[in-house]
Amino acid sequence: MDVVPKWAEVTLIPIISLLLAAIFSAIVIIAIGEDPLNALKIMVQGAFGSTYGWGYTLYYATNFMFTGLAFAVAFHASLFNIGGEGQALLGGLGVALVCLLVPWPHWTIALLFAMIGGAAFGALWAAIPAWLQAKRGSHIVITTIMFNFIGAAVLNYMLVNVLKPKGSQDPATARFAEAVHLPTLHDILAPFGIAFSKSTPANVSLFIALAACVLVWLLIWRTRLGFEIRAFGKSQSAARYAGISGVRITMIAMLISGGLAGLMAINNVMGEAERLVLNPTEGAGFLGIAVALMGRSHPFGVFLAAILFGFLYQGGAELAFFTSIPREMIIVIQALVIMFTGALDNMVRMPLERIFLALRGKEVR
Amino acid sequence: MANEAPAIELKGISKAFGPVQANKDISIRVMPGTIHGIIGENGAGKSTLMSILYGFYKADAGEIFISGQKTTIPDSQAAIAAGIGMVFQHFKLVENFTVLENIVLGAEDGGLLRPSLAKARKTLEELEQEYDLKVDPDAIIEQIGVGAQQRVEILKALYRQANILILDEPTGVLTPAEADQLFRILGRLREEGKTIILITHKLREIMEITDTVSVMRRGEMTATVKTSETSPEELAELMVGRKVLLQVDKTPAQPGDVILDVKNLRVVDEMGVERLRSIDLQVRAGEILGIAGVAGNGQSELLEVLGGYMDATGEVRVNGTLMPLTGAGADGRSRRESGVSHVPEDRQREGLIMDFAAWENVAFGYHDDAAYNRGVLMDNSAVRADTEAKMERFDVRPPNPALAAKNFSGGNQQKIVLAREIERNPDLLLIGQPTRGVDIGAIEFIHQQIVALRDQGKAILLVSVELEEILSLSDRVAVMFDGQIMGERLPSQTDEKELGLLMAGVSGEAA
Amino acid sequence: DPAIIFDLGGKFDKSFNEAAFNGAKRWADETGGSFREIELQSEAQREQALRRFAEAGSNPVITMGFAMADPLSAVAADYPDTKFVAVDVTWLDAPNVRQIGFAEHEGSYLVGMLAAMASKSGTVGFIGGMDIPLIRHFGCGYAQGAKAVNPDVKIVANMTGTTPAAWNDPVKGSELTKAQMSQGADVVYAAAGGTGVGVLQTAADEGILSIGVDSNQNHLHPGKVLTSMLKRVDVAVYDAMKAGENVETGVFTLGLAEEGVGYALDENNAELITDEMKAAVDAAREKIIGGEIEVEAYYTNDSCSALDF
Amino acid sequence: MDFLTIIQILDSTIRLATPLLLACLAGFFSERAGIFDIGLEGKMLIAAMFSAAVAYVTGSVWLGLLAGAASSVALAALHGLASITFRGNQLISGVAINFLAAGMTVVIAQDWFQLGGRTPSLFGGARFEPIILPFAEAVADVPFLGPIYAELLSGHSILVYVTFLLVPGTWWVIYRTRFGLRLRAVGENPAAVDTAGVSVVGLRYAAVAICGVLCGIAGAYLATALQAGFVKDMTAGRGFIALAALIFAKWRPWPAMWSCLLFGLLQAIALRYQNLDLGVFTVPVQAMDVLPYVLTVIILAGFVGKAIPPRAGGVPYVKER
Ligand SMILES: Nc1ncnc2c1ncn2[C@@H]1O[C@H](COP(=O)(O)OP(=O)(O)OP(=O)(O)O)[C@@H](O)[C@H]1O
Ligand SMILES: Nc1ncnc2c1ncn2[C@@H]1O[C@H](COP(=O)(O)OP(=O)(O)OP(=O)(O)O)[C@@H](O)[C@H]1O
Ligand SMILES: [Mg+2]
Ligand SMILES: [Mg+2]
Repeated sequence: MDVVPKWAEVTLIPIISLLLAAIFSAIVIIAIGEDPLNALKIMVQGAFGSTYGWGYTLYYATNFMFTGLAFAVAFHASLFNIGGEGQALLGGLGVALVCLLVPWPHWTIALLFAMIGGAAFGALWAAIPAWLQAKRGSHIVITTIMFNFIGAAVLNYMLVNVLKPKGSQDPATARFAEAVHLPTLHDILAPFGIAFSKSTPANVSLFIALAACVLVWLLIWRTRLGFEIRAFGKSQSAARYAGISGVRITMIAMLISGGLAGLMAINNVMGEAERLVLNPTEGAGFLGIAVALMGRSHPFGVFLAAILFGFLYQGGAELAFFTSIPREMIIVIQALVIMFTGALDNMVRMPLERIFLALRGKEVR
Repeated sequence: MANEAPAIELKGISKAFGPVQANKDISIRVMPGTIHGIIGENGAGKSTLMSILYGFYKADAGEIFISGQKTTIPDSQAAIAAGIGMVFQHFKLVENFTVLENIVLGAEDGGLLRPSLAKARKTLEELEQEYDLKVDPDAIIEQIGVGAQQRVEILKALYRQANILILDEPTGVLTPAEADQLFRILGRLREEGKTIILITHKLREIMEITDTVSVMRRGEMTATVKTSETSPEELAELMVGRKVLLQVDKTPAQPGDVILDVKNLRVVDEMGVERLRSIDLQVRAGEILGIAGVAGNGQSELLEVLGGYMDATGEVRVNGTLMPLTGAGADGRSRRESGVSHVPEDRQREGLIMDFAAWENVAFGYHDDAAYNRGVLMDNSAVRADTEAKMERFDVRPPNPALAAKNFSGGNQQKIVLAREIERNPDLLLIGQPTRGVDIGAIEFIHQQIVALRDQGKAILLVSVELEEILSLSDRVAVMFDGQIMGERLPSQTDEKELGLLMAGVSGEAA
Repeated sequence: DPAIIFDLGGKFDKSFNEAAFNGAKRWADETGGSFREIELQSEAQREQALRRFAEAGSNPVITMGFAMADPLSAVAADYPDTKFVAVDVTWLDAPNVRQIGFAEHEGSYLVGMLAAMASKSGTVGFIGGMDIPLIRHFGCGYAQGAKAVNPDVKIVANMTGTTPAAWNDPVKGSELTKAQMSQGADVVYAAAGGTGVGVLQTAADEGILSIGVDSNQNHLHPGKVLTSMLKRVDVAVYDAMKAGENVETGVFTLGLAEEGVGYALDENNAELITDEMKAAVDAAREKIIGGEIEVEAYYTNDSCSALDF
Repeated sequence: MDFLTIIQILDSTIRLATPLLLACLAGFFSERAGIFDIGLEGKMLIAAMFSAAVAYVTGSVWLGLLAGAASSVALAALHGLASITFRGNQLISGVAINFLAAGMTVVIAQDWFQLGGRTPSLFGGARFEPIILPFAEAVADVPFLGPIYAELLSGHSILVYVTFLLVPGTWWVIYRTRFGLRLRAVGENPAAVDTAGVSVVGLRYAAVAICGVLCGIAGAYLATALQAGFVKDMTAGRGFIALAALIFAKWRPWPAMWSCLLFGLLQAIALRYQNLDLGVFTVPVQAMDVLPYVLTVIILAGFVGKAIPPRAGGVPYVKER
């Protein structure tokens, strides 16, 4: 039925869309008196030109994979979970508590329990809005927005009044013990003779994020539960007919979603900062919405979109090192990328459809 | 009369939806003051052609003449201005608006609503009088029956002073009484000199009311004939391209044990209204119990309760086992495990997930089945293979398991649901409106399948608003009215008239 | 060349990053030298920026804000030949880091005194940004100063919020100001970044006095800003840049004695500060420097005896 | 809590509720026409920047208001282009617009004023001044009603009065005019509007434009009436709260006003009673800070049933593919 062949759908359209975003970004950069080509060079070089760049790109991408997957899972059940930010914050609290309260002998065990802690706290923060939605019909968009605010306050309270080491001026927990420090890509790749930059935060969480992509893909497209989640998301009336419980699906989908968002904390809290600071998520929860929507809620799409945003973050940081383009310019570029690839994609698709139709001729039904 | 210009003349209309050529070089002439029928298989392009005439779609090529004048119809506004009104197959009403608001929408006088509504109310009264089209102007659309909704659509067209009225499958959702009333109205409109185009799958209606009839097949106009010079058999053959049995061919039933036993079943909805009042019925193995009735008299609730997803009180036994009617175990899945299959009345809302591929829809509801699973994962290739087999047995077209349900025509969608439910080899099959909106070729096939299932010794509960269907398929007929069973008849000992009276709530003794 | 890393608020935060930027610019203007700079956007960039500049040969590398302490502790040892200057950090054990802390509580003490003396109602206000220890530290010194002048003074203290949005919500700043006014406050001290813009504006509109923070904000509403609590980050940065690669390392706390903190007196507020007020504050200043008055720091016990948070 | 405190809290409520209400009504028009808009925040923000910038440069707050509204309408048009013309994902478009505004406001303001993305402070005619209602001073001393009139009702900027008049205005337009009927219809079933001979695209663009204008006023109110200039990110999440209020109000104008007032009230109370001392223990500041959000969740769970959005909301109107 589709006019545009699949290969064009997944390559041509995104590429043209990105090109358009780049052109408009260039216009803005020219308008503030800078050189867009140079900027692009710096960004690509900075993000992909060295293992150092890759390290940062992949670090950010890891965050976005978790939050993107989190949003995508709930979205398949047609639940609009805007609460990824708050769930990831709480996940950070969970991970920090696990890392601080127990003297772990080795990072592997610590990571396992940190994952459980982060996911559990994230899931908990999703559970209340989920329950309210399932049982009381309270709109999940509002409740999750509210829970983002509440989560930030909880974290603030915990850091300022409970977890901050006495006398420290920094509203952050103490540094985690050496034993729970996660191996970085440098550590992991060195045995294979691959020299990866030592000073980047990309760490073993990347592989957990990739595994999460595969697992979510399996869950959504290959398991009965995923089938039910999608069925419920596409048609609640049909789900009722088939005996798929809406309460159950709503709860499960949101718990998985919150759990994934909470899992992000192993990357930023345990892997990078190695302590819990205020606002550790820095909007990754919100960006996860864009990542998931751009990735069409498919784990592979989420993966690609996460890499793209990782590139924008790291490339943008490089831009800040080497040019005097204001840092808000990066936000503008992100906005344009989201706009063109996510919302204005039909602007590219429609003319392409016409071209492909003309190329193909008509078949009669 | 003879050299009068046709009310409508279409010349060489073509229309493609992407790769699908829905209409191909179609020409047609309709004389004023006549009723012109259009028949054709599901997906033949009937609705598309009419939507072009109404300016809803734009044709790729072709010309339109209205009363001899070449007219371009870029949008519905232009169609309305040219005196065309259309009642779509799927009504285009705003569900939570009142009847009056729906009627004035787009035809208001002036910027303020009140004067428009007041004027419309008056005009509406006159129209109601004139054409006997009764509707409460202040009723909310979603709270009135489909029959009334259709009257609203007709009133909408008449309010816009349409001279040409297009009706796309208007009787698909109507009871015989409602259909008769519709035809009386259409007859009156014809007398007034209005031109009517009627799309339908029911040859009886074509024969009954049209003056001329066109047949469409796969986007082309294959024939246009005078109704008086043709026969249902000929039309059916023109349409499907082969001979079609218009009568259901079945042997007498051989009822066995009681499979479904319902006692004192009651349903009260959230508003406190009693939807089912003390229903008692039994269905035996190897028989078809037909439930006739005007839509909205409790049939849907009955199916939902038996299907497991509406709370009720009373007793329901399947194969002697008591079924829970509320709480745990009262859901579709448990019911299926007890040997009950259910073809729901509304295939698009309940029976199918329109965005799912055909193969996913075949698994839908049975996705727990061991045959569809391998360990924790679903065995998609097994489902696909099964779907291919089912599609072939049920002649689903196109036989492509990867196609989304929404891309199949109504008849083929229905076949997918039937294939899924029948092939489960259930003890009891609940089946609602099996042939709504389905073309005759498909109806023939579906009916054969239902009878074959009965002959295998299954119990079948059939709910339909098509009396003809009920009478030809059922071994016993029960009539529902206002949540109660008004009476039971044997098809051989009753007729449409008697059943019609029961459906109207006139009790058995009086009838 | 030196390099400077601005904290997440950005170099134009109207607060201490901006002060740092001004110091750096002054150095550049005076010496014709140039410096590299970056405004952080995310936590992960802290370490990145440090390494980036260190590897590029920048020396010294100046960082802003307490949050740089942690990454510095990890990075500084890797670049023993690079000097780092950490503003608002005083607790690291790193030989190549110049750590500069400010005795904000001492400066706040002085403006607290001025507030209490200028207040006719006997009630003064404090509006903080995000609720973090640093801001409580400001508030604590302020309360002590006010109480030193008038033991019965009522201090109304509010925080704008618990998320980073608290630094950029002038509307909430305005409402808090009005709320404090209704509780009697006629002088408010804003330590709230962009939110303070709203505080100063509303105080000016409503005819009460306000106190600015970090840099001299007296000029924003001449005659209506009582004073500003100065935190001479600009001087610290200027000095560090001037010293260049030879900047002295170690821990330096800049208090009243070092003129690292203070209160602003200029033509914009000359009429608001009477001679008696000035005399009293200057006397207190001497006593603090002399150790006769000890201003309690919030950090000592994570609590403040003069003010509840 | 004495009477005067109550008056003051209510006064604060009105000021805090006004931008919420404007944004909420903006969302109302858009969503009632079937276009979901999570970009209210971004539109407010850009309007705040342009209104302050232009007001500063021209010295006229009215020109500022105009510029703010125009910039907001421009973003609304972009949203319309994405979601109406190109049938894109309305949520993504909204997210993008929020990002775009957050970035562009600072980039432009920095380019123009070099104040780090702030605009210079406004004064005099570049700001909306409070309006003192007639006799406010004279009746101020009348017990009870005096303060209500003089303190609570009088002394707001003209935009506040306009905003509250917009509520009955919106109600009237939506329920009493042809435009309103069509607007509601297009949000419920665009096909019905289309087949009735009315342009779906035209109606939706009109709705989105109205949304832009109202967000523009909201932004201008923040920057030129409540404040005297633009500070980056100064909307501080108000667009999202407005959205919550809209859902809370179930997409109806009067309840929208009440829910915005409720949010305003909760904020006003939380601002005034930080560190609530209950004798036994002191409620921490964080708890008071989130009070409005917690209460929202409780109210939502306890008292408001299921909110049914406009049925065609969020779905692009496609009649053929
Ligand atoms: N909006 C649409 N977009 C794309 N394709 C369409 C659309 N509507 C119809 N089609 C295609 O055009 C063909 C003709 O459809 P049409 O609705 O005219 O058939 P029909 O004769 O009315 O069928 P039915 O009897 O089921 O009502 C279909 O097979 C379908 O594939
Ligand atoms: N938007 C669409 N895109 C693709 N195909 C469509 C679309 N709308 C309709 N069709 C196809 O057009 C054909 C006819 O559809 P139509 O809307 O007339 O109803 P139908 O499927 O026949 O339903 P009913 O059971 O009510 O008769 C079907 O093949 C349907 O799948
Ligand atoms: Mg049709
Ligand atoms: Mg059909």
